[in-house]
Parts: sequence; C-alpha cells; structure tokens
Amino acid sequence: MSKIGVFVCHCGENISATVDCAKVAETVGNYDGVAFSVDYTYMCSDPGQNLIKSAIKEKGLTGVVVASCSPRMHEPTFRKACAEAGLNPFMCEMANLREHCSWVHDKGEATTEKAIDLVRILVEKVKYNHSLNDIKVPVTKTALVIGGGIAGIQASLDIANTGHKVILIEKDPSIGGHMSQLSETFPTLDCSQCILTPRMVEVAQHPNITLYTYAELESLEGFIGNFKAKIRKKSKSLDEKLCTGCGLCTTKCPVKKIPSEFNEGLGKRTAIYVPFPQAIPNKPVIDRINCTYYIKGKCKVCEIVCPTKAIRFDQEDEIVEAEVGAIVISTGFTVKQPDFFPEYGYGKYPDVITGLQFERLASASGPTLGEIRRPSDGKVPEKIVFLACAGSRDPAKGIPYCSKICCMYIAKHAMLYQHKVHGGKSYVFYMDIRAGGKMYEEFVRRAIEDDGVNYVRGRVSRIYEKNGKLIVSGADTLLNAMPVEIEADMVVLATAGVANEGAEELAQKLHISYDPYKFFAEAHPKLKPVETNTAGIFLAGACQAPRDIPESVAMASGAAVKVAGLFSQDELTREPIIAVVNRQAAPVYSSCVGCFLCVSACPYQAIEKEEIKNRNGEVIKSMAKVNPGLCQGCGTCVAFCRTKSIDIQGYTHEQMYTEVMALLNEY
Amino acid sequence: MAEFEPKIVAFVCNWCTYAGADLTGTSRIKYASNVRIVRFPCTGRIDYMLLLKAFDEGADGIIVSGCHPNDCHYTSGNFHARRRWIMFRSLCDFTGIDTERIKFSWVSAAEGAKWADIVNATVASVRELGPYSEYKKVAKYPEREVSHG
Amino acid sequence: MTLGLYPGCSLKGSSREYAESVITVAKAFNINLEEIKDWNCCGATAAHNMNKELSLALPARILSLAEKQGLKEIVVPCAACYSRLTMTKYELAKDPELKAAVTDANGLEYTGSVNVLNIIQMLDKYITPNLDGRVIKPFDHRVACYYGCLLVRPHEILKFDREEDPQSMDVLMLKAGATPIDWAFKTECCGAGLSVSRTSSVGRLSGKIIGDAKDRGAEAVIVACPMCHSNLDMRRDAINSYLGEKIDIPVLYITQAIGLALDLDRKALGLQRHFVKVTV
Amino acid sequence: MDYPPSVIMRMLQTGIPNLEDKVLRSFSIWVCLTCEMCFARCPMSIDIPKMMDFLREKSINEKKANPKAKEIVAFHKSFLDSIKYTGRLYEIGLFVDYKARTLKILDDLALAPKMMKRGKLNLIPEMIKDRSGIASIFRKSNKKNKN
Amino acid sequence: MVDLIKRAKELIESSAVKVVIGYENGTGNRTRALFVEKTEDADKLIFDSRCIQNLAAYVTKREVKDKGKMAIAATLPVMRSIIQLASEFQVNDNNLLVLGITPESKLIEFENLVEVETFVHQYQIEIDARNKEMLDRLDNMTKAERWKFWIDELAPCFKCYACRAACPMCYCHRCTVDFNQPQWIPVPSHELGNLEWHIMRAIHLTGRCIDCDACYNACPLYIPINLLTKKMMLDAREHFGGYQPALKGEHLMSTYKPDDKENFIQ
Repeated sequence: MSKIGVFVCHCGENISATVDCAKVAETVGNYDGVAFSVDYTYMCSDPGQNLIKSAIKEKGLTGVVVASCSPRMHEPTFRKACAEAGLNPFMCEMANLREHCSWVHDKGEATTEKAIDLVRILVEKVKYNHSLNDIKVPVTKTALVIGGGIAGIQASLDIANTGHKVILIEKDPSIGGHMSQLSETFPTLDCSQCILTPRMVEVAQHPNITLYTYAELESLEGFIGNFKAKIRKKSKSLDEKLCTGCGLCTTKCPVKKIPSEFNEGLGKRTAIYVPFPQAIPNKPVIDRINCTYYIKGKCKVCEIVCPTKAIRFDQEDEIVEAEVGAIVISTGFTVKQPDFFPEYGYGKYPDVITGLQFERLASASGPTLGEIRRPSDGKVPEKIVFLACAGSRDPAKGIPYCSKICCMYIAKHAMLYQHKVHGGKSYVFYMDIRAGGKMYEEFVRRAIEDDGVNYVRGRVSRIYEKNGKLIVSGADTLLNAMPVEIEADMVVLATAGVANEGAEELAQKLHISYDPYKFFAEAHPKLKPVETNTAGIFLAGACQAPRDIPESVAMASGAAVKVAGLFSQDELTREPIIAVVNRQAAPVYSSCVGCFLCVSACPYQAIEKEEIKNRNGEVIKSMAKVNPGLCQGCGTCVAFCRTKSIDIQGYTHEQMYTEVMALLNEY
Repeated sequence: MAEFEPKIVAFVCNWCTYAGADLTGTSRIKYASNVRIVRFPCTGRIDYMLLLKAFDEGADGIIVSGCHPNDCHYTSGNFHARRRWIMFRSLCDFTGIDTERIKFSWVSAAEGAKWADIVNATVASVRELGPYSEYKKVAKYPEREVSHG
Repeated sequence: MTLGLYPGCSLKGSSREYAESVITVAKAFNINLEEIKDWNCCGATAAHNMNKELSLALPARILSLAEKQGLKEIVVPCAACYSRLTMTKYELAKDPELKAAVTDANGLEYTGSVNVLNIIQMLDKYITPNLDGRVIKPFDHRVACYYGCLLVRPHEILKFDREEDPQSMDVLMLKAGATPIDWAFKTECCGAGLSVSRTSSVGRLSGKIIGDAKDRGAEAVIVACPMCHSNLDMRRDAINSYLGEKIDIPVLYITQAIGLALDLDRKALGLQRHFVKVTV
Repeated sequence: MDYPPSVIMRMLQTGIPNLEDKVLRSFSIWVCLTCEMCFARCPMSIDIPKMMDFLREKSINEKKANPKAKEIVAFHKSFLDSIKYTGRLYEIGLFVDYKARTLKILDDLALAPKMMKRGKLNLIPEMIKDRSGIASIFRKSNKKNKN
Repeated sequence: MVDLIKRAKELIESSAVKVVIGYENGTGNRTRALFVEKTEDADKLIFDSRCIQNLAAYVTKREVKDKGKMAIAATLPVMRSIIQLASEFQVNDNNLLVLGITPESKLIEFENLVEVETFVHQYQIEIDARNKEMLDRLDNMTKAERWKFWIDELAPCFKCYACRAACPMCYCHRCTVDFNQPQWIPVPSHELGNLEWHIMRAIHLTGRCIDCDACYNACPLYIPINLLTKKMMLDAREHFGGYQPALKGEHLMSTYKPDDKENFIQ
C-alpha cells in the first residue's frame, strides 16, 4: 500500500485567496494511500521543504504530491528536496493549483472542488510512479556561437578562455555586428572601433575559436551535449589561404556604385569588397548579385590584378558538419527603415535618416569621414531634429514595446552634432527620457545643459519638405500642447529595434520558441533570461529583445558561464523521461511483434532493431529497442504502438489511464 | 435544476499549451473552471483510447491542444498527432460519436489569452449541447470503485 | 449601364456646378445616374455634432431607400456625405442594437447591402479604363490635388488610397494630361462646417492650403468635395485677407478637369458658376 | 482653443468631476472639426473625434455649451431645423434662421447676391415627400436627449 | 488446379519448402485451409470461386512458421496481405515462396516478393458497389442515426474475435483488447465494449487493411464490420492520397506531411 504525502501550498495568498487549502488537504487526506496531508503557506521556502523532508523520514513516505505552482517552475526544487530526504526524486509530482486554478477562477466551491480534483489526479498518478535514475550522456565540449556581433564575440572569448573549443559563425563578411557601425558609444563617448577591434583580433587569433564568416546555420539535429550542426559556408569566390588582404582588387573593381550595407546605404562599395577597414577577416568577398562576371560572364578584373591569384569564380558553397555540445545565439537585431512611417513621407525625403545612418555619418570611417553632412546635397545641416519613439511605443503601428537604447543614442547623436557643427541647433522630440543605466541620466543632462540640445516634450505629427527645408510640425505638451514648427535641414528618426529578417526561420531550425515580434523567447523572463526552452541552447544580446552594449556583453558572459557549466562535467545527466520497450522472459522476449512501424514515428531516430539469436546464430526474434541517449521522451511512438509494448517513464500507460480515471470519478 | 456544468478534460502538451495555460494564470485572465488539464510531454503522446476512456467516465467535452505546426519542441510530435486526429475524428464521426464535443487546437506558450478563449468557447458550446447522455447511457455499468491501491 | 446617385444638398444648391459636371462626364461615357427617389439630407457635421442617433438614422434612411429602389451601387460625389454614409454602414454593421434602434426610428428595412463609392472610386471603376483614347485637349497645367480630410480618413474604416500621401487623384489627373505637383497640404482640413459660423478659422486653414499650392507653382487646385470647394473658392477673399495677397488660382472639381480634358462644353460643366474665374 | 485635445484627454482621464465639467463648458470641443487627423496619428489609436461628438452632445444636453460657441451651436441648430421641416437643406432658410438666432445680420450679406447671380441659391426649398418620416426620425432620436 | 498440385509435390519432394498452404474441400460444400507437408496430401489441393479465405493469416502463426520455409497459393488479396506483412518484417524471401493465382486463375510463381509487389501494384484496391452504396447511405445519415445504426449493428457481437483470427494483419500475440493492466477495452460484450473494440480494430488496421473482407466472412453474425475499415481506406485516400501495400513504402499512420490539410484545428 503506497504511503503518499500531500503538501498543499498557500503560496502566500496567491492560492489561498480563492482556494480553501485546508479543505483540500483535509479531503485528500482521507484518500486511500495518502498517509500524510498538510497545507502550509510557502512550500518552496526552506521551512516548507524541510516539512517535506521530515515527513518523508518520519512517515516513510513512498510518494509526494506538492500542490502549489506550475511544475515548470518548482519541479526541480521539490524533486531535489525529496532526493535529499532519501526518496527517489521521480516519486514526487506537482499539482498546478496556482496558474491553472487559483489565479484563473474566482473564490468559490467550484474552485476548491477543481483544486481537489487536480490533487487527486496526481495522487493517483504517483501510485504508479517508479523510481528512476538520471541517464548519463556524453558531452561534446565544443560550443557553437551563431552571430558575430559584440555579444557573440564576448561569448566566444569567454567560452574559449575556459579552455573549450568554440565555432563562431557570422552571416556577414566580417564580425563586429552593429557595434562596428557605431561612431562613439554612450555613456563615455569612447570610440566604438577602438574598444571593439582589439576584441575582434583576439577572436581571430584565439587558438580555441574557429571563425566562419559569410556562413549561416543550415540545419541542426541532436540534443543537449550531442548536437550535429550543418554550417553553410557561402562561397566568397576567394581562396582565403592565398589572399593576403592587400585590397588591390577592391580598388580596381569597375563596379563601384553598390550601396554599402555597412554604411546603411549612404556610402558606395565595389562588387568585390571588404565591408570596413578594420574587418576581421580582412579579406574581400565577391557580391555575386552585382558582380558583372556573374551577370554577363565578362570582366574578371579582380582575377587579373590579384598578385596571389586567389580569386575562385566557380567556388561552391561548402557545408561544414560540426559536433557541438551547446549553442549560443547572438544574432542581434535590426532597425526599422523610414518607409515604415507614412507621416514622415513614406521614406521619400533623403534627409530623413535612421539613427544607424547618422552613426555612419558621425563615424570617422564613414562615407563623410566623420563630418555631419546631408545625404541629399552634402551640406552641413544648420538645424537638425531628432525624433525619439519613431515606431516604438506605437501599438497603432504594431510595435508597442520600448526599444530601450534610442533615448541614449539620441542624446549621444545630439552631443556629437553640437561638437562637430559649431553654431548648429539641435532639437529632440521625446515623450519620456529613459536613461536608467549607470551614468546614463548624467549623460543626457550633459547633452541638455552643456551642449544646449533643445529637448521638446511632444510627438512630431508630420514632416514635409518645402523649398529645401524639412518642416517638422509637432507640439510641446509642456506648453499646453502649443504647436511647434521647425524648419530643419536634417531629421534623424530613432526607429524601433526589431528582430532580424530570418529570425523566424532560424528559430524553427533550432526548435526554440519566439515571441509575436520574432525575438527569441527566453525560458523564464526573470529567472532564466539567457536560457531557452530547449536545453543546451542559450541566448545573448539583442536577439532576445532590444538591448544596449553593456547588457549584451553581460548577457553574453552569462550565456558563456552556462555553457562552461555544461562542459564542466564529462557526462551530462539527463532526465530519465525516455521510452522503453518492454522485455519478458523467453520464448516471448517482448510483447513487441517487430513491425518497426514506430521507427518512422521517432523524430530522433532513437529506435533500433534488436535481434535475439539462438546458440547457432539464427535470429529467433527481432524487436524494437530504444537508444536512451537519443530518445528525448516525446512519446510519439508510445501512442502509436498497436500492442502498447513501448512505454515512456514518467508518462506510462497506467499513469495516464489512472489520471483520466481519477479526474472524472469523485470518491 | 442548477445550470448544467459540463465536465471537460483537456489533454495538452507540456511545452506549449501547458505553458500557455501558465501564462493565462500569470496574466490573471479568468476563465470557466470546468476544465481539468492532463499534462503530456507532447501531443504525439496523446493516445486516442484516452479520449474514449474520458467519455466512458462521463466527460461531456474534451480539449486536445498542443504546439503550432513547426513549433513543436520535438520537431514532429504535433504533425503525427494531426494525422492521427484527422483519421480518428472521421472514424468517430462515422460511428456517430459527437465530434463537436472534441475541440482540437494549437495554443503556443505566448498565447495565454487564446487558451482562456478556447476553454470558454468549449465550455459554452458543450453546455449548449448538454450532457453527453448517449455515451453515458452505453457506459452504464455502475459507478466503479476506482481505488487501485 | 445605370448607377445609383446620391447628390446631397450642396450639389442641389451652393455647388450645382459639381452636379452638372458629374452628370455631363457620366453622360459622355453613357453612364446613366439614377437619383435615389425622395432622398433626404445626410445630416453632415451638424447631425453628428449634436445627436449620435440622428446622425446615423438620416444616412440609414438614404441607404434603405436605395435598397428599396433596387440599387446595388451608388456614387456619392460629396466627400462629407460619402463619409457619413460609409461610417453609418460601418457602425450599424458593428452594433446590432444600434441598427435595431435606427431601423425603428426610420421605419424602413435596412440591410446595408448597397455599395457606396466616392467620386474617385467611381471614376477609377467606370471611366479611367477607357479614358486614354478620349483625352482630346490634355489638361496640361501644374495642378495641386486636394483630397481634404474625409476622403481618406479614418483609414481603417474607409480603406481608400493611402492615408498620408494619397495618389489616386494625382494618377487620374496624370491620365488627363495634367502634371500633379507634390505638395504638403493634400489631406489638411479646409475648415469645413465652420464656413459660416467662424469664417476666420476657414480663412486661416484654407489660406495655408491655397498659400502652399501657390508657393509650389500650382495653376489650379483640384478637389473632390463641395465643402472644400466652397471654402477654397467662395471664401477666397477671407483667404486673401489672411495671406495678405490676392491669389487667383482657380479651384476645379476633378470631374470638371476631366470634362475639360474630354473637350466637353464648358457651360455644361458649370465652369461659369465659380467665384474665382476659371482661367484654365 | 482653450484646451488642446491632449489636455482634454488628460482632464477626462483623471475622472475628477469638476475637470469633466470644465471640459463640457470648454470652447475647444466646439472648434474641433472632426477632421480625423489626430485619430490617424495617435499611437494609442484613441478615437478623439468620436469623443468630441459625445462631449458636444452631452454639453448641449446639460446646457453647458460655452457662450463663445454661440454662433457654432446656432448654425448647427438652424441646419437641423431646415432638415426637420424640408427633409433637405434649404440654404436661405438656414441663413435666415441662423441670423435670427445670432443677430449677425450683416455677416455674409454681400455673398447672397453673388451666389444668386451664379445660380447657387434656390429660392423655393426642395421638399421631400415623406416629411412625416423625417419628423418621426427627429422625434424618436430626440427622445433620449432634449435638443 | 492440376499444375498447382504438381508444383506442390515438386516443392515438398525437393524439400524446397516445408509446407504448402492451399485450399481443400471442407464439410458442407465449403472449403478450408490445407497444409501440405507430405506429397500425397497435395492431391487434395483445389482452387475455385469458393476459395475466398485469406490464407496469409497463417504465415505469421508460430505453428506454421516454425515448420520452416512455406509456400502459399495466393490470390490477389492474399498477395496484397503478404506484401503488407513483408513491409512489417513478418515474412521475407527466405521464409515464404508465393505461388500466385491471378484473377484469371492462372498460376504464376514469383521468384521473390519484389515481383509479387510489382504484380500487386498493377491493380488498384476497389470497394465494390454494394459496400459503396452502404457507405454513402451512412454518410447521408445524421450523427444520431449513425450512432443508433452502429450501436444496433454491433449489439449482437459476443466478442468471439473470429474477425481477429481471420485477419492476416492481426498477428500480435498479445492483442491490446486482452490488456487488463489497465483495462483499455471493457471485457463484457455490451454496447460500449463492442463499440470500443471495433473502433480499436479499425484504428489498428488504418493504413494496413487491404479490404479482403476476411473479417466480414468470418463473422458468424454477418455484422458489417468491414465498413469501418473501408471507411478508413476512403478517408486515407481523401486526406492523404490513399495507400498501396509496398515493401519499402512509408506507413500511412507513422509518417506525416507538413502540409496535411484539416479544417477543425483552431
């Protein structure tokens, strides 16, 4: 007869506000098999867990049901407590009274009735629980970092410095990400290239890091500790070993009019190009869409001038297979383009630019070598207007969230403008200034007080062009919404930070979930910000939500330590929730009849054929066998098998059957 | 007689709909309390016989819900489930079992509100259909004493 | 081919020329415009400023009469009436109780099956397809196409053209041989209902519109709404006093401009009724 | 415009009765032309024009219309009277009734002959047949609020 | 079938096969299965229009299988069953030799199962007119009528499991209906027990049944249980393009297409 302990939690008053916990504990106490039933205010607290431990020891409990919050939250906590008290952790189950009952129903008889049902289901299930032990799985101690921005660079360096191998893949021809496009960085105004390039060089020279640029993830199989990644190294039309990076080809290439992605379309680049001077690796790539050779089959100037004959026109994409144990995603974000804003002219006015484009204007390696000049006629703008919240905090346009970094980089832009254009006047239209980081608020005050930037509290309603000037019409809500009209020479929109173009496809390749805005979803917003719901895959930087450099770096180091933690043990212990094909004595050996139709049902190819041979080697019987290393415990084969000979530990046929029975039969 | 309160069983997958129901809880969205959730690792694990057992034991409605296609944590659990549901549902329809009482849906971990809507809609539609008396009539063996001990 | 017509009060009174030009152009493309029998005023701004139910009942009555007359589709040249009729269809479709209250007030059956077109939608649907061959005297002037506020907004409900920088009239005028200019007051309000009760505001608002058109060298302003026309044309002296200079850019209806391009008779288009002489 | 739209929204948002009263007595709710520009550009999609309609109706019903808006209210009332009696707008009737209410005899007087010359002013009103239908509309929709 | 007898004798004498499975005259002008192990038994082999029993049911039974290599006189339905069994690894070339009897009742011997498969794929599985008409009648009924139809039709069933014995696809040595830990299908043959048993049978045959009507012929009460499997076959054809037994084919129910169509999942 099983002796089950039931522990009903008040969760402060999150549960007891609408569920009569005492009644639940008391009713369940009389069920067969329940030896101990009590309710307590905070089961997850230390006294709560000690209550469980002491009950197990004193009452000799064979099973525990904790009726509190979602098992997704505290199942590990209570299972660890049971283990410490000597009870096998898998004899402990949780009934979700908080998220599924007390928080979603009003106080009343029906709610307590439902709570009792939920506990009864789990009590009946526990009677069929078996004690299980963790599965040991080998760990490949190599990490894969997707995305070579500052987050990816930091994560790669941190992991590599713990002595493990790292494979860093970057979609663009060079690592550096958006940070390499910035001029100076807030709040200290130190030049972004100066603090970034040493790190990029360190990545290139680090013995533990293998760097694949102009490469994307093709596919991913396997599971934590045993991922198999296929990486597509897009053809650079160049033999990287021979190329010395002299840059002769990039100067001689006749096609010079392609808008440079690195300069956000302001500068021009050649067909064979190095994105920016400090690029790592400092080797060119041929843009096959615009290169005349690939369009008309003629030209080949680069091949002719190349001193080391490194050009390979017919170089194919290469698929590299890599066995990795953990993955850090740091693919970053992008900014909305002006054509998204009807009020500001549907992107018609060339002098209405995005924050990133202003960065390129202000950057010494930019198209204007650091001078602030208008894209339309190259004149230095006398009056410049910055618009905060251009697209962000705008539910009408489908982006309700705040992009977090714009207030800061607007203050920086205004400051840079005032420093570079003496006598220039700059305005900032804002709703609220969000400068919450260390030395952030002081930075914005400096822009206002020392550099004389006019902050106008209000939203710009419309921008239109009139005889060469951009008329910015808005209102100043601190002056009783007095209309404000500024004849500006240039307007900078701090557009919303949004997810990258291919973010959704990448998430589906990696089987991780993503939010409605295509940013990747963290396992828990507060307690597991760097993990995803898929074990072994971690997040770093702005791919999870718009984020500034300090936070991206901190998050990258966080993800790195998670990977290091994973690699610190030789074997990975995995939850024993896996499928098992039953075995019986000879001559039947198993109820499985060896039809092997389940093999095609298994997404992880975890089911193999096992043959029983007699003494002279003849196959008497062939049956299915599950490889514990590969099986992830999805149970698709279990529900498929006709003879029900395969079962999944933790969700066995008997357990699910009794759950349904207990659910519908009050005692 | 008091208004008919249907008994609804919900078979949900742990990674998406169960998490979605958690989100409904954390966002404090109220919904009908007729539903009891049974957690499965994946919709692929939901066995059609459990649906029949649920009707046997007096359930008036069933919700079966899991991850959206392409979102399954195990890649293809929901695809296999969908194919089984298509065939099982047409067999039930063919034998006269009331498939209006079985609501199939995809609810992701971010769709807390959708879960509340699905529950409320199912409870309302089953309440309108009334108790599943035909099935209860054929399952008329006495209230079994269920303790397996 | 017949098409329902809801003229509205101003097309019978202070903007007769608009009605004349619509009918003349329609006749030129042998479209017979059948007026809704016993139509009533849509209530314009006065109704919805003062009494919500009245502002829905009056347009609902018009739509019921059109349904009774068997009309599937009606053209409503006046942008204000078009806005009132479309908003009423939207509100009544959304709120069954309101619909019941309005049907009871009208005492007429209302299903909301009539398709309501504004003048540009009618032109695009029935006239533009076979306009190319018919342009004899291209209207080659620099024109500023003025849409006013009720033709494109509220955009989620009307779903007509683009919200900020509409192009449908510009495209039409291009086909008629004109050169539409890019200007900044396409959808700013002209002062509408305050024309009589607060003419100073009209002077200011319409003044800005005409001022911008002049600065950009427009030789004519093209409108698609009698209320905008009366403010920009009849109130020209208020505009001149606001701008401090006399501006004689004529204001034409889109149908008049197209009529001229088709070389139709100027009197039939009612060009002689304008306050600002039509020099084009 | 004594209170701009954003200030009116804030006053209503607070729910303080005397602020609501100030809004009903304000002049700006009468100057609003419901041109829908604010609704088109509001990031929170607040339907300000519809609220202005509501506020005007409430202001009239509670007899709190701002005296400065006398002409505007008078114009709307005269406009509706003309519809009530003829089913359509009779411009001359509108002008006469408006002048009677506001005693602004001289305004736009010079306009009448110019309009006459251009045939824009009908002397005899166009009556619709089913005037009783229109009357019942006005009666029923005034049931709830006295005009 | 003289050449069948001759061939059977040769096979037994040369002990190329240990047993030849065919038909023989049974009692009351009916036929029954014959297991020829000695050359003289071969004379009893017959073949005519009365031989409709699906002999493939025997190739998976230990009593026959353990004798050694088998040969089987296989009409078209039997051949389809054999291909399906082969795809489920129950039979293979070294434990079964197929003596094919074509619909024109001509004897062809197949070298291996691949040849049998190509032969079988020449014919499409067709549901005969009478059953088609019955299925259409059922489809036009309302849900309540169908429920009543099946409860009444299945009521006489006393769970003799003859249908399970006759079906070549039911070769599992522990059938789930015999499960009692937990009791999936109610044991008594009351309305519920019968309904759930026949639903389980139909689900387990989805994508495997080759419509040979052995279950219907075996049922002592002539309950139209084959309508269930025919309905599943038509559904499979409608939703997923149908299936043909194939050695290397994808099994219908354990594979999926990402764009399977349905209109009931919200």
